[in-house]
Amino acid sequence: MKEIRNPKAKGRRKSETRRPNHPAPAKTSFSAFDLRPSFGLRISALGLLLLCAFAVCSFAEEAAPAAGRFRFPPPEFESGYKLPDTTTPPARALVMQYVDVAVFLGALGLATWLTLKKRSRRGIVALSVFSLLYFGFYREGCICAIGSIQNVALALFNSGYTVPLTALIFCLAPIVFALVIGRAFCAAVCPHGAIQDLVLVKPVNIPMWLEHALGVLPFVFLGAGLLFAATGSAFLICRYDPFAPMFRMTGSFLMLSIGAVFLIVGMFIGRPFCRFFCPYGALLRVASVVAKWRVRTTPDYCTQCRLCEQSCPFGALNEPSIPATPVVRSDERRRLVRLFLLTPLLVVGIGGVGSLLAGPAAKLHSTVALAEHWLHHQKTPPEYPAMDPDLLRLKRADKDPKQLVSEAAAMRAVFIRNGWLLGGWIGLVIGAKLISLSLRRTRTDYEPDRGACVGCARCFEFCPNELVRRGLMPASAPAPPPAAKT
Amino acid sequence: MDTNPQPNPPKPPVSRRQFMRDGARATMLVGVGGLVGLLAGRHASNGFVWQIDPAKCVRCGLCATSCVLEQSAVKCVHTHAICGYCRLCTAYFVPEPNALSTAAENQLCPTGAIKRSFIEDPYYEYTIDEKLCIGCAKCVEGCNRFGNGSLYLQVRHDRCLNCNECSIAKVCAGDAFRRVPVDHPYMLKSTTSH
Amino acid sequence: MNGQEPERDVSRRGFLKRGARTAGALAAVGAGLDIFEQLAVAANEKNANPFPYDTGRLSKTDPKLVAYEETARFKCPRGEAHRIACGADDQLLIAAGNYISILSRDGALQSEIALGGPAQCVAVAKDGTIYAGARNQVEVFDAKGQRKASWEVIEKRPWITGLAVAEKDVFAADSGNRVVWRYDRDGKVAGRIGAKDKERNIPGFVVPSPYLDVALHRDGLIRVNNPGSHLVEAYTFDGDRELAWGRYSAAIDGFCGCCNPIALDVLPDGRIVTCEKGVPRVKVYANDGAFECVVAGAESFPENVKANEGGDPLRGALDATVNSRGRVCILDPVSGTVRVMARKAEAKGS
Amino acid sequence: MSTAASSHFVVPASKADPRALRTWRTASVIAGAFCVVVCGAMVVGHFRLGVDNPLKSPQVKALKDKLLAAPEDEPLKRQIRALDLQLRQRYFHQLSLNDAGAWLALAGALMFLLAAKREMSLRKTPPMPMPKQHDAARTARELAVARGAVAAVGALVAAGFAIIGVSITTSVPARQAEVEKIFKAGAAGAVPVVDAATPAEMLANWPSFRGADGSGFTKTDGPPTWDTKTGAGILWKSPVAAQGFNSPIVWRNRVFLSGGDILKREVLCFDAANGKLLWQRAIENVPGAPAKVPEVAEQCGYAAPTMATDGRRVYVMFASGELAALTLDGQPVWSKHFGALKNAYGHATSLAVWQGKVLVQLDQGDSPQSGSKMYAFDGATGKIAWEQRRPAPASWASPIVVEAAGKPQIITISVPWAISYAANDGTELWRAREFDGEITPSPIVAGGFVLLISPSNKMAAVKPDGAGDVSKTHEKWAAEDSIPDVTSPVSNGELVFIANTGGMLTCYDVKDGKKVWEHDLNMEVQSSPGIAGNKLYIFGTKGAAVVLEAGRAFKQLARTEMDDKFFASPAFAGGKLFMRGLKHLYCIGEKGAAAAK
Repeated sequence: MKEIRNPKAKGRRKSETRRPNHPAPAKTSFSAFDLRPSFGLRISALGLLLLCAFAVCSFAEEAAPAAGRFRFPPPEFESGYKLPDTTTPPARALVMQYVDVAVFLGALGLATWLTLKKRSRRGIVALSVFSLLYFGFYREGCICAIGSIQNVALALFNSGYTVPLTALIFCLAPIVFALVIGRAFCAAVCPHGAIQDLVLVKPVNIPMWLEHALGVLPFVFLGAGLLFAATGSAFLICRYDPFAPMFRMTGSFLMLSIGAVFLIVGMFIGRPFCRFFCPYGALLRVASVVAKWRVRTTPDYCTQCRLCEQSCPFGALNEPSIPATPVVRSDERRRLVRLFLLTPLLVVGIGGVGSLLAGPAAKLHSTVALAEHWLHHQKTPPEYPAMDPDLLRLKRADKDPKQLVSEAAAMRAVFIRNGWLLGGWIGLVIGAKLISLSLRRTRTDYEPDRGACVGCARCFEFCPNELVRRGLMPASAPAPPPAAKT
Repeated sequence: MDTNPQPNPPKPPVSRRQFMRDGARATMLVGVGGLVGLLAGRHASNGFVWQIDPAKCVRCGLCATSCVLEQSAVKCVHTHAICGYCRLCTAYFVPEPNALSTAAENQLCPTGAIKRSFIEDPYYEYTIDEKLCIGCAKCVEGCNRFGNGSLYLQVRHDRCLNCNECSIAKVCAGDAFRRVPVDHPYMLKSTTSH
Repeated sequence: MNGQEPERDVSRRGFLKRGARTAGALAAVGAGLDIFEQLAVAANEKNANPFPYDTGRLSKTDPKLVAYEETARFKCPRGEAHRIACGADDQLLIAAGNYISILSRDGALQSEIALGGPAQCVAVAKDGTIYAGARNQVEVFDAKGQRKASWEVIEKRPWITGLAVAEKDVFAADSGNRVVWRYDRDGKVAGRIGAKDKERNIPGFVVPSPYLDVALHRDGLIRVNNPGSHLVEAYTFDGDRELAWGRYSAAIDGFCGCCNPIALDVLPDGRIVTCEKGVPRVKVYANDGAFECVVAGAESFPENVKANEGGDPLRGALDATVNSRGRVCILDPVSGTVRVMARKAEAKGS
Repeated sequence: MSTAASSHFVVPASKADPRALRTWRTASVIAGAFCVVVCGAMVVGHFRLGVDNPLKSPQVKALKDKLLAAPEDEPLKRQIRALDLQLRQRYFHQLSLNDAGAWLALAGALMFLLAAKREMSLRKTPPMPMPKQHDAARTARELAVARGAVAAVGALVAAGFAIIGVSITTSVPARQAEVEKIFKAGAAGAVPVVDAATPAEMLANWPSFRGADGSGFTKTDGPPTWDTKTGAGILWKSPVAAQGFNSPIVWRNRVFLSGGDILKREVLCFDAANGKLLWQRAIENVPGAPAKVPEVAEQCGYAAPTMATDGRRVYVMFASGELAALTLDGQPVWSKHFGALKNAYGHATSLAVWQGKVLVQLDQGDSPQSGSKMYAFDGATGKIAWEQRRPAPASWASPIVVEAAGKPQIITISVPWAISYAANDGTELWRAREFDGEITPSPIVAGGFVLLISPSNKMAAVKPDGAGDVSKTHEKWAAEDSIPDVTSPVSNGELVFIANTGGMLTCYDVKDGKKVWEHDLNMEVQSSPGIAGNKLYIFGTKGAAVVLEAGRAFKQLARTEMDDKFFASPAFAGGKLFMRGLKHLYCIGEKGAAAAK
């Protein structure tokens, strides 16, 4: 099966120089190990040829300088040998991007309908499986709405970058939906949410304080991700996406293991990534707080049976509020005023600490990293021949070090500003969280939290009134709501 | 539901909270609208894919190890039109070959992905078996150092996942990766370009 | 029913504990392994090229073999230099960019002749006539730089890369057509030397890249490099192949890489100076091809070793010319310099 | 499940079929174990490949090195071949294992999930929650703990930032000033090679408006006299088809000038020896050019700025906003467009060059805040080498580049500041405030002073060795008589001559600004005078040409009326004088002198 690279094995001996070799037997034996079957993508020879010619022509047009430099021609062959063309397997067709967008918008609409109108958990599960297969395993988690916010941020701050249409729509459509009807995207369109929702086997409640404390992290991640993207340094959100490597079924060991840990934890704790890390979830959470329509567990009145509260694996069901005594109320008011006063201090304070981060954070930017590298090696001139990536990089820096360093310095100044922004943002989030934990809300029913509810439709199946509506339970069965007695 | 003994409580007039919510929603919608307006000029209906500019590639070898794919999406390609068809191909043979034969000790490619076949005296053709190529650029270095540079690296789009952030581009020593339009996804060398 | 409850409870708890333990263990193992891997990688190959093309051995020359040393170095006035030639009074003529730059023997720019296209090579006759090779023609200028004539090559893919002038003849090495053209001084083609011809026992030039060069030897023959065959060949003016020597070897006495030597010139005593690319080195061979000494090894051209960053390997190859005092003037287009090399003893004397 | 929750619920016992339950549980355990085994195998494989990659095998390398030492060793070769085969097989085998492993793990995980979910659903019985005991105090306590936790996370994040920020430092400076310091310290890398003529060559030619240093002065003696009628002394004259007020520049044997109107803007090159038009090249297809050519006021026209050359390329600018570089043979190198320029009379400031950089003083608008800039473009590429904002409205004087106070300076005048920039990087060296009106006379350097003219008002001599605002400290003298409003002064280093529009020629001593003499020439002068050796040349708008001795007493050497109108300034090169009239380009000199050259 495998051929030893040995000339003698083929009976070829000396005087290679005089006597032509027989064409070496094709060494295709390893094709048995070919990893990514090409799926028979070769269309037709003609198509490929045309494409080749087209690519060559167009690049010749673009790359050839005005002077018209010609390359040295190959020898003329007497044997009638024809030069083979360079194959160019095409990239994914442009049309497919519109298909993606259409499927995406369709799935969003369907998810909306399923949560708000049809109120079907079964439908949501089916759509989740579809989204997981399409956006997850087929599209390999890229492009996803979560990452697309970085493309938009980069386009906003870098006029040289054009944001692909797909990224723009993937980024904005779920936000618009969230503003109108809540997190339909999280419910069943996002492959990241879908995979976590589907692996949930045995939900465990986590204490409220932990839920709220960890709930700060997505906002930190969001702020950091956007600022690094806007400066063109790195797409952190993509780099530390735990599920994309799983969808691709290959990737760095670290990210694959982190993804596995998320899934294993997700068997017990509902959607750990969505709730405690996802930056896009943070954005949608804010948007859905002000949504026009919302998911309601009961289609009618609340029997206060608490079945829904128990059914929600994400701790997203709020219980009715307890009327407070005047003493308590005035205490709460005072606390609220204090927190309102504290928030600007938090913004400035954490902002200041954030600006300290500018130095290390700037290192993620390629220009700064190169300048740093150059400054570090300033005393030692590059060795020749430069072979190592580091030395080759240094050679690139050596072309115009002054410009490089001054660009890097400018970038570092940007990062100082960004450090303030990031810290300020975190301060703001902490302040807002504290305030929201001190606000008194008047609620008479058990109802899903506007921000936290991802619309998974689990609670519907538990609500007695919903069962009545669907005719699964006799109408007389649910008792009128028991008076809440203290 | 008609049998519900308790009538629904009458809807309260728009509360302060509701008003704030409507206001915030309107603001955010306007914000999103503004964002669309701002980016309308900056979006590209055309998609983009990653590609290596062969003029900037410095053959640092990181393409082979930095791709998210286990076997890199970057492969060596060959523009035969600028190949010298050398008998002693420095992309095929190690710098100091023992003999000009196809024996393992003479071959440069770690995976044996280059095929050498005789055409006519004194010319030999070299082709890349992409299934075996790992994109290590050893041959590219050999060809550029001594020869015409007809071998060079390209991102192969039948393999590339087109990640939002290319992990090779992040480490590329020559800063050679760039986004190119989907309908011109390759930067091939040709007889007229350089 | 009642009896089952504790068992169920235990199993559930057991399940949770198992799960949590597995997750924790996996996470720990994963993180540990990753750190271990990174450490291992960091220790073994500190950001090294994982697949280096190793020519380290070739980039060092045995200092005992180096018989020349640098006596002067000056800047080449223009970029994209190709060939250098030596004129009367040891003037240096450099074909670079679209120009022939004429430098005095100490490197001061004296004048420049503009060509229509990129200048590939240059040669000077004893009477001062300057012959400049553009890609598909030989342009003739008088000593003052006035254009006298332009000889177009009629064959279909000309690429003139080397020129030599004899008393009555001009030889133009045409890499594109793999021949050396013999012109008379009026531009009439008088011969086509070196084309593959079985009857005359001429194997033909193998020219993978445009570096065919020609030089006039005092024995009355021309010397032409045959880079793809790693040979230096001698032809009569009539095109008879008289002599060929050279062999492939990465070692110092041979010609390295796919196609070397790429340039040659003749010392006053008849020995031959050759230039190589890839491992940039300039060496001297006896008339019969015996290796004599090194003029400059790879370590003298640090920038040239990995030069082709612009993606065009057809730039940057060395060329050398010999002046009347036997000094070898090496043109390194990558660093844009001309180095004047003298034999070590002479250099000390001067 | 937390104990708190279970205390609220009464969970009835499971009614599931124990056999089905057991089946699913077994299935899930098996599937889970399978997953763990597969993943474990993949992890092991991954690390084997990562740490001990067969393609990077040190054994093969060692063996190959051995072969280099012993090239004839056949067993060694066989050994290499066998090892090579084995390693490649191992590599590809591992890859295919990983691929298969991923699918197996996926399938196993799927099985496990289905079984585990099924097991759970079989166990699940409808919960029967009890009505919740509302406990306001407990809720308040929980909220308080939550607030504490959020605050703690905030504190942790801030602490993390602080630790990272303090412990990881970067050597990249945060301010441009520090960048300067790094590069001033001399630790910087190689000085970039300048592809440009040497200063000596520049001085020998006439590369820009009023010569290399913008002084209008050359040491080589000029032609003594010429006769318009007989043509004696006029070596050649060539018609200039293109209109423009710019002055000719000279490089070796070529004379360049530009001209243009709204239809076409072009560069003309003449043979300095015989006046033959060598080439003529229109500046077209300029990137960034507006769709319509910007209109320019007639006062200055399209081609008032004089060209410049660094001996490698010629540079041209037009009032309509184009800046272009051509080779000396007229091949376009690069071009760019500044857009329509805000200038009431039309942009007229000439270009300057220094070490391969083109210097463009682009003053425009009505106020000092209207976006005026000083640019230096890399001559070879057209890339901006540096740029500086200028607090200046539109002006018409040209910048000069001189070596003064030990460093190359670019000296510019506008309202209200005269500003000097370091030629290498554009940092401001000093500025002086005293200028008002429509600044048109350009500065010159003479006798260690920069002579700066405020039109029709005063001429000030400023020492160019200050820093910051030097208005009060470095002005040594000022003269106020017969100050021109258009033409620039000229000096031989000892005396400075100014000619105002009315034709009053005044001579001052450079040392102290004392008036030496004055004389009314009876002609309208808009062309700046020039000095070659000891001769002073003045050309009038009506065609008068006067040659004087550049000395302490007025002495007219020649005067001739030419059939032309002169607005440009004379250029001197190789003992010849080149003068552009509205109709012709003249070369004036002695035939013998030219031949001797």
